[in-house]
Amino acid sequence: MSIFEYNGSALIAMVGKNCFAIASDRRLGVQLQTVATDFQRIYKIHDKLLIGLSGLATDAQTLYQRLVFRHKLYQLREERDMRPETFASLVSAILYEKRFGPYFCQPVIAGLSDEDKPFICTMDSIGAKELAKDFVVAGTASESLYGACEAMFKPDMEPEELFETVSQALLSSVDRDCLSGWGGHVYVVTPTEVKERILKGRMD
Amino acid sequence: MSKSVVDVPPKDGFSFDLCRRNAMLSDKGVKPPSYRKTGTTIVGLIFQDGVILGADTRATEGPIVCDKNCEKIHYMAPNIYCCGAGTAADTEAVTDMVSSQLQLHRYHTGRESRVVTALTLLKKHLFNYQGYVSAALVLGGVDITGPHLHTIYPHGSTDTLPFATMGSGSLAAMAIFESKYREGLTRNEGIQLVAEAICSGIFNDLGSGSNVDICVITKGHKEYLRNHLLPNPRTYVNAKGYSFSKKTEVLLTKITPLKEKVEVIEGGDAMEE
Amino acid sequence: MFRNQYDTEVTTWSPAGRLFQVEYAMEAVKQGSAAIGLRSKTHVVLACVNKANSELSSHQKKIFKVDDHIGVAIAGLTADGRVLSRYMRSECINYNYTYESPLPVGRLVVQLADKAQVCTQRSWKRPYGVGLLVAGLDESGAHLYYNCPSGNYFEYQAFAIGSRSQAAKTYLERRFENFKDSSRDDLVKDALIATRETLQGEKLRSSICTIAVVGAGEPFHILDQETVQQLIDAFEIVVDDEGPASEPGAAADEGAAAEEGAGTDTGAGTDTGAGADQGSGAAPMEI
Amino acid sequence: MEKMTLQDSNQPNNSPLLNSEADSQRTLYPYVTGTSVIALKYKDGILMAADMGGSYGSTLRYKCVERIKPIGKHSLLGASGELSDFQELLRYLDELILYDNMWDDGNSLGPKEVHNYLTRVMYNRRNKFNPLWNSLVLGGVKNGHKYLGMVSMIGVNFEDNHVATGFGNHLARPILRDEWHENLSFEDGVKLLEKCMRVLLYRDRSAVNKLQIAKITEEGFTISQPYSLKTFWGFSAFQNPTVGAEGSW
Amino acid sequence: MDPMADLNAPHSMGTTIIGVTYNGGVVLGADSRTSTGFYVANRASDKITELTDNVYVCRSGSAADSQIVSDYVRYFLHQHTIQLGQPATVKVAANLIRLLSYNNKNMLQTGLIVGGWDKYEGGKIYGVPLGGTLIEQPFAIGGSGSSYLYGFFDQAWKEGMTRDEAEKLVVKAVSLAIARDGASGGVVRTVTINSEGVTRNFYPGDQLPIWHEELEPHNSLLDILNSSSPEPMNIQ
Amino acid sequence: MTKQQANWSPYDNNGGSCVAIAGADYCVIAADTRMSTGYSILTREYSKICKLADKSVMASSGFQADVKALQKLLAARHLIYQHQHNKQMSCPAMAQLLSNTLYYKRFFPYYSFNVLGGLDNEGKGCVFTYDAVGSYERVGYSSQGSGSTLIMPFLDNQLKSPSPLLLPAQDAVTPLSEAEAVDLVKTVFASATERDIYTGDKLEIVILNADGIRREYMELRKD
Repeated sequence: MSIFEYNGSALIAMVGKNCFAIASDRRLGVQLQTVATDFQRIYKIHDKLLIGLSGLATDAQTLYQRLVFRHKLYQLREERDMRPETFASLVSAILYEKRFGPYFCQPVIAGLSDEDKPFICTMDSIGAKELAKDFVVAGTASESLYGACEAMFKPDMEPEELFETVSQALLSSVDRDCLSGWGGHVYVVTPTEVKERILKGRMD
Repeated sequence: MSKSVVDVPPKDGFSFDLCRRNAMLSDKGVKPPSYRKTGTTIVGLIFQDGVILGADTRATEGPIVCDKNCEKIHYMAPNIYCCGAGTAADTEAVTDMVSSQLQLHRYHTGRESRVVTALTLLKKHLFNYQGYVSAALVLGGVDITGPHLHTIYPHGSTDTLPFATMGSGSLAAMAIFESKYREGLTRNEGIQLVAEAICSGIFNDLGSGSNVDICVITKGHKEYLRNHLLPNPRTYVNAKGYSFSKKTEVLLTKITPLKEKVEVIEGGDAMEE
Repeated sequence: MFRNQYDTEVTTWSPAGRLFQVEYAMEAVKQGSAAIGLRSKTHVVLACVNKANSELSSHQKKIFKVDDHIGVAIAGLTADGRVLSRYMRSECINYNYTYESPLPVGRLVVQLADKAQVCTQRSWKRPYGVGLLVAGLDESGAHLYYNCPSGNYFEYQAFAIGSRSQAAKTYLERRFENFKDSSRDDLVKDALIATRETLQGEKLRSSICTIAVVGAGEPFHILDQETVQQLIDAFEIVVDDEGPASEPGAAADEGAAAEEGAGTDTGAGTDTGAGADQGSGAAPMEI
Repeated sequence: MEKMTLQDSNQPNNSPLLNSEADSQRTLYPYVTGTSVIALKYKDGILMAADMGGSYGSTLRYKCVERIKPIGKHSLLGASGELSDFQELLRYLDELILYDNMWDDGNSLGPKEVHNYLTRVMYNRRNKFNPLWNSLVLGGVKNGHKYLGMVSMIGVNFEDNHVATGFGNHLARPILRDEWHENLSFEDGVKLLEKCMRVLLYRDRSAVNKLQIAKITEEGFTISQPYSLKTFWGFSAFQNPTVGAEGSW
Repeated sequence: MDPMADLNAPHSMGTTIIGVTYNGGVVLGADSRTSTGFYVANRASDKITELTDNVYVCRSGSAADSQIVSDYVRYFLHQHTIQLGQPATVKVAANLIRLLSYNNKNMLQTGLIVGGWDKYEGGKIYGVPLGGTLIEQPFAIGGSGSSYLYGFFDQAWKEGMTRDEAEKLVVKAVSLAIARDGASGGVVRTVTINSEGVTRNFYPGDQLPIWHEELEPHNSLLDILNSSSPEPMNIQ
Repeated sequence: MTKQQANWSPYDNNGGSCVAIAGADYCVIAADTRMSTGYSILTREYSKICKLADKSVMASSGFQADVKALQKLLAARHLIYQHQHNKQMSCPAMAQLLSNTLYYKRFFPYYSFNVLGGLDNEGKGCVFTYDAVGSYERVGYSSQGSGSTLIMPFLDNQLKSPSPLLLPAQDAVTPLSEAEAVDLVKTVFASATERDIYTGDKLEIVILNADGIRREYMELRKD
């Protein structure tokens, strides 16, 4: 077993027209046993920047705390929010610092930059950034998510269509992954609002 | 809580505080994670006025392509670029690190960086980590002493060659170089040959794929041809697109308008005034 | 045939150098209803007469597909024939498994003959009581072989075995020279006529005969009854019309056939000889 | 319920079944080995090239080993890997061909049949955990059909317009995929093979500069005399690599 | 069987390196093949490295280790030269190499041959094999190819050769090793050091002597076919 | 002398993906034609699809030598069946035979991942999906091989079949028309090829319906 499979997770971020969506499943497991069914994997850094952390939940939470801390320091010093690109570099640096003893955690970062351009990014557990223009995925269901997104993604989707696509991709993928599931948690962020929705999915 | 845990940016080097825990986990039979690799074909050659570097754009994680269009030709200095193969994070970090050192060095000396300097910095770092930082690099650039092309292996050994290849597609690319390279290529011939070698890696090595990136460096000038060739378009897109037969069921919706936030800030400003 | 003191053991020789048990086995072939085979360069046709044991029973199957390129028609003990054809099938399957190509007909025939021969040399065994006409196609062309219980095998241009096969043989001997270049349909027609010869006046109907064809581009298959009946109907009319007129010509053919018989049949000169011998009633064991 | 996926068979040695190395007869690792064989279809038939080296570890111990052999009238066999196993295989094939000829009935085993036979032999030996340590290339022409196939040590087999074993798969096939076409003349075919062999000579540590090229057509096969290829070392950067940057390598 | 299996192996120089003294100096020789596993990563590498103007070193073993050792030694020697105001002696160079090799013997996989000329002792060759033993020798051979050469050197080496003889001996020896050792190959490089300075020589792979079972190279089989009898290929 | 080559494994993974979709009166079976080992391509034109009987077609990925042996064994068994029964084996019968054949090698399995598609006795499409040791199930659609995890979710999404636990039992066949099914297959393969390095080169589609058998090809990415 890989340590990434200990808790199970599925994360996805997708770009639409001037908006983006980020979604995760809600299961927290200890291997095949389900422990929680409303687990939060997506965290808010600031209003237009969200980060999803897949992998070992304990590392994810620790990492999140460190990131929040660093972001707050930045806010104090700079009196502004971090740009998503900057934040991605920060996450990458923090992860690479532990190159030989990594956090077992693969982040997905999604945000709107100053000009309301969507930005999504994922990296592996040691901080190799992957900047994509369409979608990024992570977690135990990542292969399924890749397949689903490749088939479903269309460029320049409106928020509602984007929501539907992300939700369908997420739900059909976690159904083929026994370590993630129990519905989904979707954030759609447009320049004007954040829409957070909880999806109903299979409960097994 | 010790102060080093909630840290300010680290001074330098790696942090090893999770190593013991992770070692314990792997003793218990938990497999260590695999990292994102750039399976990769990277090449470089020297032509009559300088150096041409080339790379494919696929990044893989095991058998899965995780990035179809990544950048593998890294900036080192205005006159020096470096292609990286191996663990993506390592190539990224090591080139970033050295390029900032070179920048500082340029500020310090006010002179153009030399390729050997970059080479020495890179090999020193890699040798220090005895191959554990797994970056295989092709370093090319033009400096005061002329064009230079080097390969650097993860263990820190280096070679100087007129044409070089690295990565999992290095054999496929080398086959092209060995049968077609000659001295004194013109710029166009050079680009053509590099593209051919990269394509050979793309089409014959499963670890390499997607597009061809090329970087041409000549005396006092460089040209980064991002996605010089796009030989692998998607072969089929459904004309109609797919609809979803069943809509997703939403249990709960929460909407946070962002306008308010802006107002709050404005309010704050007002108060200050 | 008569009973004597030398015919109780298959391994006992008679002073005249004969193995009576084996000859008896070949008698069994003659008891069986007739089977006929004839070939052109590209096709082989097998035909047989179906004879039911009783009014109440159906007839036994006498033509077996061995592989896409090989089939057999049997006369004699059908049970033995069945066993042997199963053996041939498995040989073909095995060969195909190893080489992904069809087993050459000649080789299968030799293997089959070797198998039959073993039974003529073991005191505890009984020779197979069945004669097989093996029709097949391989890279050297179309082939028709006759395997008999003694372990002998012969290649033929055309041949008939079983009861009242003499009449068919006479017909075939008269016509065989044309076969080499005849078309598939003519070959089938000749097979039907030859079959009719063995019926001795009984009317040829699809219900009492089976026809099978193998040839270039045509895997071995048994023609269904309807097709056969149509063919019969077609040529019965023609023959009725032409019958008397063609008779003299046919007689002339016969003469020519008798003269050239031994010489012309390419690659099977001796075989024709043997066929002739058998026709004259001698034991075909001399070869 | 759990489905068998066998995805972890990369580590088959965990199973006691697969770990019985006590039996001493089998080739556990190769001793005297030959390196790549390359072959391609050309206009009239098949061309095959192999060098004549027999390596013993990293020693180039033998330089006169013929690794291309005719099999029957229609086929050529090239082998890389353990040479003793190749010789054993040739013995099987000799017997097979002799037996085939003995029928004298106008039928003969063509390249396809021999290739299939080899596949069965290799696969059966791997099933017994006693592999023949070879990669084989089989080419031939029969009845106007050109045939070119490959079998690996564990029985993986396929046909293609050009094949290469060992290092050839990495170094020669990229060139072949680029430059091969249906209507190669004999001259172009030989030149293409030589181009590949030269690259192998530069880049494969166990290659030896002494090779043979064999051809087989409808008319029969010919195997060339052993010969050597000219190599090029004249790049000025080869003469003095560190010029202009002393201290680099 | 997969030749790619160890492409990620540390990149090492299965090598042939030779150092020989003659009556006025020393000749160093080496092949030019660097391999990773069975792949030749560099077919024209330079394994004879300058330490100072009058001292060179031949490297074998792990490429990274030997490079780092010679880098450090060159650096030390440069300092040493500046401090002393005169060229370092061969002995000093050899000793520095010994020092590094010995003190890091568990980390380093490299065997080196130091050769050079100084005004005190003339031409000298020192061998520093794995582990860091320092041995002064009239001639030294090293690398994987050296096992094919012991007998040859026992037979062919003689005291007090001329420069030409020494150079010929080195080229012959390296080419012999190239012929038999799969880990050695490519070109032969020699460096001659004596009181007059340093001469580098380059013998390309296609101009080396032809040994047992080797043949005169041709451009193509087609040339042979065209030049010889009308019979196209000798039919067997 | 290096001993590293001694690590001999009786298995290899030659990659590739297979998909089968059953419809009311058709069945679509598809696979790519790439055969690879490790990071190198052995050939770009190797058909993974094998016609076992008139109305059953198997697509297999995994270890090619095992797949080939399995195909040959089934072909031989089917010949014997034909000799004995004088008819073609039906697809469900072939499915059971395949399962038995795989389970027979339970402790030295065929490293092959199969989908069997065909038409059943009523002319309805049927798909059977297997694991390497013979556990099998009749489904409406399935995918196997290196890209199966990428393909399956989208098939689920588009073709979701009724739960097998429902009573009365419902047909697993998909509601799509034949042309739509072929189109879907092309889409999923184009998608899988984008992300799975072992899938690519060419897509071979076999369509079985009342009229017989038809083949189609489509180019895929070659990198």
